Amino acid sequence: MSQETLRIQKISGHAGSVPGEDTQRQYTVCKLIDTTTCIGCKACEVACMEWNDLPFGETVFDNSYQTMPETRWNYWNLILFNEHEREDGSLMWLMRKNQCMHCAEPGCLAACPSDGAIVQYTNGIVDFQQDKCIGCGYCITGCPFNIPKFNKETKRVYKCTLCTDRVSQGLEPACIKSCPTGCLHFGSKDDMKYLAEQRAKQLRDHYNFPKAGVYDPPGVGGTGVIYVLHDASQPELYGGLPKDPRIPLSVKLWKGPLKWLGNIAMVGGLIGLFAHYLRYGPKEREEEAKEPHEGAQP
Amino acid sequence: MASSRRDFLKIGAVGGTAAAVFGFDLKPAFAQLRELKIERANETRSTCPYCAVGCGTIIYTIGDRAKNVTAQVVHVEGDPDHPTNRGTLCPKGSSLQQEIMNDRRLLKPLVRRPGGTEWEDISWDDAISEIARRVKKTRDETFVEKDAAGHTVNRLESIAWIGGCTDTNEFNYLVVKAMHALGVVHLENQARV
Amino acid sequence: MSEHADQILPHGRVLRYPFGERLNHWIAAFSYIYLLLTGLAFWSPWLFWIAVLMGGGQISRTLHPWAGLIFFYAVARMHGYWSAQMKNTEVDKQWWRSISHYVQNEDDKMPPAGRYNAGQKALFWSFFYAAIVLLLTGIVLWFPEWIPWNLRWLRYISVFLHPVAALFTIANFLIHIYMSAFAERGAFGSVIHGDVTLHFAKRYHPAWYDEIVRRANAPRK
Amino acid sequence: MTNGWVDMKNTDMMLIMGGNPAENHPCGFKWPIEAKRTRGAKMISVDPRFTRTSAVADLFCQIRAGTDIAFLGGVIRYALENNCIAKDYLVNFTNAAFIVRSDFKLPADTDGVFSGLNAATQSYDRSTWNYAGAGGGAHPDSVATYAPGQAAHGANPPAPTLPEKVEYDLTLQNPNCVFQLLKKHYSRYTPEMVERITGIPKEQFLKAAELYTSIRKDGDMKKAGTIIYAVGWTQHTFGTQIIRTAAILQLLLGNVGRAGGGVNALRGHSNIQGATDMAGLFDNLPGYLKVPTPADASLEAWMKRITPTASKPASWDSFNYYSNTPKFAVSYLKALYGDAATKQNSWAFDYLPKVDRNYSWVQMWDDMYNGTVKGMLAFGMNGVAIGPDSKKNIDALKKADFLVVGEIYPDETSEFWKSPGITKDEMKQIQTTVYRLPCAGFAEKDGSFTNSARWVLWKNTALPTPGDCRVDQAIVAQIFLKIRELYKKDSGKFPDPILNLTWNYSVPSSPPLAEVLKEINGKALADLEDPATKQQIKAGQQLPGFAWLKDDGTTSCGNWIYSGSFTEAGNQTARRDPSDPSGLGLHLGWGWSWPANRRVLYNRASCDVDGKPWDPTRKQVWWNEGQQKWVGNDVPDFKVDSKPKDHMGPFIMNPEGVGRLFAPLAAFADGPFSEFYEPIESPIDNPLHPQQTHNPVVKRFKTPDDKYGTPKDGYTVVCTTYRLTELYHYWTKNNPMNVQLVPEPFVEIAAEMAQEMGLTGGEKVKVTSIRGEYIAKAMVTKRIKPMMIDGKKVYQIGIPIHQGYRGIAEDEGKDARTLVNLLTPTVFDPNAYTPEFKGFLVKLEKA
Repeated sequence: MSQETLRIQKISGHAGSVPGEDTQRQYTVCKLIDTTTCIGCKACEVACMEWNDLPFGETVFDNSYQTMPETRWNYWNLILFNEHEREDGSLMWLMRKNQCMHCAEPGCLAACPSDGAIVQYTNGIVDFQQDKCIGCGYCITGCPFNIPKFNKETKRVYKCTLCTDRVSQGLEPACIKSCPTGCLHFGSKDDMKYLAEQRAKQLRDHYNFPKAGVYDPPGVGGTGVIYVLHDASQPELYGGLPKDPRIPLSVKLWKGPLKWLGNIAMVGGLIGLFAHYLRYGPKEREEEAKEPHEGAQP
Repeated sequence: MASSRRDFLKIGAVGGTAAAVFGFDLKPAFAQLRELKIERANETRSTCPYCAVGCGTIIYTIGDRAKNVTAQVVHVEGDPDHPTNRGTLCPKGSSLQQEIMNDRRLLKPLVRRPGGTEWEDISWDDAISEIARRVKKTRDETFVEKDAAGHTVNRLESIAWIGGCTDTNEFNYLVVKAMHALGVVHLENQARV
Repeated sequence: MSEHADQILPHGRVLRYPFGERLNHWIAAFSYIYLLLTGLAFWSPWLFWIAVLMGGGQISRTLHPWAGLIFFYAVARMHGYWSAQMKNTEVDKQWWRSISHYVQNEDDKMPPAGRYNAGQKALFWSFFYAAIVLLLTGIVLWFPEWIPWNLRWLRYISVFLHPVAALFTIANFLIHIYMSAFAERGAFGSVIHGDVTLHFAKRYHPAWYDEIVRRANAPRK
Repeated sequence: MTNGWVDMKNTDMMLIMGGNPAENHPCGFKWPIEAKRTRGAKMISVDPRFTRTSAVADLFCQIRAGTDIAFLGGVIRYALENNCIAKDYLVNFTNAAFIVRSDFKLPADTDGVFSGLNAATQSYDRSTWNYAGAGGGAHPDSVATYAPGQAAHGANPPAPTLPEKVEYDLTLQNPNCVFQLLKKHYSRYTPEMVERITGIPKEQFLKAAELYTSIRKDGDMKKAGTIIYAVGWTQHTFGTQIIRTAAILQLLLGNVGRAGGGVNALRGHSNIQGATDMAGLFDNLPGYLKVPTPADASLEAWMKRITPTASKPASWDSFNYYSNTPKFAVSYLKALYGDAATKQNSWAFDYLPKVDRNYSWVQMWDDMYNGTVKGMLAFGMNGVAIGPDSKKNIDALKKADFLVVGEIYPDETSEFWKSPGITKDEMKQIQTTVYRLPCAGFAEKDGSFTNSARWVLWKNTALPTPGDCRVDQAIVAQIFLKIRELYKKDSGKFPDPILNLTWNYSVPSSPPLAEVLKEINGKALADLEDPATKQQIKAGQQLPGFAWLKDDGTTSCGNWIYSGSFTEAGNQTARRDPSDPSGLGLHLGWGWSWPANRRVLYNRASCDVDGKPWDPTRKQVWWNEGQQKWVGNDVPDFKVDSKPKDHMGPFIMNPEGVGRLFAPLAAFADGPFSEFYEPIESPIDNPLHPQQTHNPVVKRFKTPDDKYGTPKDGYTVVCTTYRLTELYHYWTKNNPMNVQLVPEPFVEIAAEMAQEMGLTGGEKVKVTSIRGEYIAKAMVTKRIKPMMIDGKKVYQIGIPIHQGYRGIAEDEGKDARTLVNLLTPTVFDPNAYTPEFKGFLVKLEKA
């Protein structure tokens, strides 16, 4: 277990240095999701549920093949279905597996105040540690992808772990393994990037998708989950995939300038007041206050 | 007073808190990696019972097959060596663990008597013996040895067998063998529909 | 005998805060201090140990909003007690213009303050409005799971405004503590015992003192 | 499948029709995707609605359910017109050059039917469907077809025979040669006609036809295309003929026998391929031997009828592998009856039940409804839910004496007596005794499954059965042994086969399945020697393969095509060598594939006449001049020492040795070529020949439950049924994870239609056919569009089949607890007897 400290490069709400930062050779893992070969079979959904022993949750029919409107605390992996008509009138049925993107610069981790509740391993996995989660939900606000979900009973937040238990034992994540068509692929970020670009090129050159491309948004430092899209210029078509996701500005301001300003103000205020006391002292000396009072006596 | 283990843990917790007061949280502030749930589970190679792709599966059961253990399936995943599915499974295959460990499973023989409105319990011996008697009675009453034209037909038209989609080859063979011996001709299978 | 404000008490003292107001003040104070400590724990990793000290992050997170409700309740009560007395007057404007004298303890050069000087009024209104902001943003932060994705801007605003408002109250709070516990001898006792000496009244709130004295000397009915 | 799942990665072009593999075979579908990714292959999806398969296809055509023959006929016409055919393949490997009797008439000349129709009996006299030639009489027809209804109780008329020496014209110019007839027949399937029938706009159809036939542009043989289908084709009253059309197209394009080619049926269940192989169907014996009829008075008569002799151009050679039929049949009888099967009693031939009428699925329920069938044993088979016309099945069960259900979950069939709508009082009237026996799940028993690619794969037992459950083979064995005991004790009708059946398993009350597989594989009953190789097999040893089978009672074999699956070397189906040196996805060391472990059928056709592969980059088998034999990466599906110059046909199971563009005589009940007919319930008259709308040999049933709707009765909407990938048949409705994925039943409706009805997604809708009604929530979608059919606007809807009245959601009262198959009609294909679940008529209203 002690080895694991060396595998952590970022810790939420943590004062001081991070034990594993820059101490390990880095092997960044990455999921490649090729939406152009996804058939929306939901094998990944079930594999996720089954492997992580996630309990049953009620669902209702919602005029769609989609299991539920969005991921839940006990449903970390959801395929989003969207019907889209192209300009030539042909129909596309876009399916996108939605789960934690494992951002290189995770908004959840930035927003989290609890020491060690969210960590990022050197392999890029962003992992929630529920025993340290205090249930504030700031991660929900910090995430530009609407991923962390709150459990009202335990008052803690849950999301895809990228199967850290499997990956740490040398296995691929459960969703990746299950994927029947191979639209999910797992490996190093560099390799996945290469495969994704190759596929996008094939789609552009050979399959009549001139705008095909790879989704690896730089706004969050790139992600540990990248997509191949038929039309990379319109990621919104795929169930509202943000075109340029970033950590929300207010979270950045809050965790950045405001924090420094506030700290300076608070410390400065304390020092100022103390200095004032030294310089001017109380408004009234003790002896002054003890002088016999004049004036009305009832 | 002997300090129980529980007390010891409490003391530990208090100590931890006390230390934290001074800014030293003794609990390491790093991730507790979840353990692999199949780490010591037993692997059995099987085939998915659903569609005809015939995906290889690995069934993980707890217990090391020691005599004193009743195996429980904790996980099922694809067999990566299998040339067809190469470890993948569809949403049905991925939920096989629940197909096996399912509290809706039928666990005892039941009978519904003529005019009955509820199931009744029946022992295996009684069930098998009753079924065998009924088959014999029906066979003896309706067996056709010769047709109208006088050809030997030796067939039994009054009993039907319908076989399921997940019967093994061997089971199918046994059934066909036994049914042909009885003379059954209404012999059908999911394969037809 | 029931207490009422500005009641002249024996031994040269005057009742500044009846029991209800004192109690309310301390409800506000303790809830605020709890909020401040747990809030600071959430504010900075360097202070997260406070949450551990306060019973752990989970408990702190759970109780913080409830304490917030109590605090807001107390502030609302204060508004009921004191808002009428907190109206800005012409004297207050002069007071602000003379603030540098006040800071240098040259209180004799200050315009005569009433029951509350302009600084106290500012404190009052600061806490009042900040409490409203803290309440509204706090509710959003309390139940993040209830905010649908398309209303996420509510959360974005809240995570920023909540600490801003809190910092604002902290600034006021520091001055308030400093003034009451260190700068003005006797002020602290007023929220414990409720009374102040007439000297204190005259020294810090001359207009109020005049008012009390005038009323005390008025012919009894 | 002629090929295999992994083989699909070798393809250049896929036509996926009558199937939705992305939905129903996701893990197999990885190989079509692989072909797209690694070879740049193209995929065409033709379906009544835009499916999960269509979502990843390169071209989608929305077709009216049941009009596939028109579409494929149109593609055949396009290929012929545009010279996208494999000329050499056609001349040498198919019967294109064979000359057909001059009295044979095509539907174009005979009012929409082939020559020989007897309208009164609704059957064909098929004697004109024959080749011209000399020496007739040598070959009796090998395939009987069983008409529904009661048996004729008479001798079969003498079967017409194929000529021994067939006339032919290698220039393909003779107007009566198969090629010219084919051309003439399909010339009527013009793009305009295709549009009128299928609803696919002409331009769209031409795009599809051009794309698919592009692999054979100007006859270039490098590329291969595959056709992939499933029950969307079979579940029609002309299902077999749709597949025939696909086969004709594939032969025309020279795609059969080739890596990445073939006609590939995707079977929907784990072991219905094996169930068919093992003759779980009334009309077969194991290994596709035809059951004896009453007219087969002796073993010899039966053998003479079902053993073909070669029929071919005189200068060609034909292996005619079915000439070995007697060896298979006698070995099977020896497996069944052991020492009781002797030469004197014709190997216990009389023990076999004789069949001369239809006992298939729909007929069986009709027979139960009419009182013939009194008892039913249903093991893992939910007959009520499966339908068609579930109400008729429920009504039939009410009339039965007893029903034995072996299941692992509560199902609709075992609880037919408390199906929705039956009151307590009505329940008391139902006199059926129902036994429900708890069986074992797949993980609790071993045994082998045969997948769609004919791979026989052994599985192991992972855990014991829970509670009081017993493994299925134990239950059947115990019932059988009990019956045998009763027959031993008191006499009864014809006890001989029961008493003499071999049952020599080490645990008779629960036969170990490995021992059963050994019996299926077969063993030597006497010492044998191969005269050519001098290889010897001692009595009692397992046979290495079916080539060793004998018709003299010295071998026993439960199923000849499985001979080789459990040899002296052990259980071949449990082999786990994943290697694939050729890279063609053959995996000869993984499990075992029938026949003889070959993975692609007819693979001799992957080479030209001289024995050289059409595509040198995908070498399956080839003629090795040095060794003077056929060698290769796959097991050659051919006589290994037959020299190319001997011109032996690659389709060794046909007496002609070649592929049948024209299927002579009784191969099919309804025509030697395929002809488009409308489904029994269709919104329009057949545009090809309005006077002959339906398949002329399809019969309807006559009980009060058998009703058939027409547009005149208000049933104007075409309805089709299908499965979803999230659920498996009527099974996973007991599995919370799967129920969570699809919590409620639904009906897919075109957005335009919903708008007309004032219906929004999620509202309940009632679908009514003349037989019953079904209520579920509406899924309003753009993925189904209204269609113009012969100038008429027609809507299609689709209903997934998975829900019923017992399941998690059903038990919680979350749906209407109705079965989709309350809607479906009781008619079936005249060849395969598969019911028409696809393309019937309904009407819709808000519920």
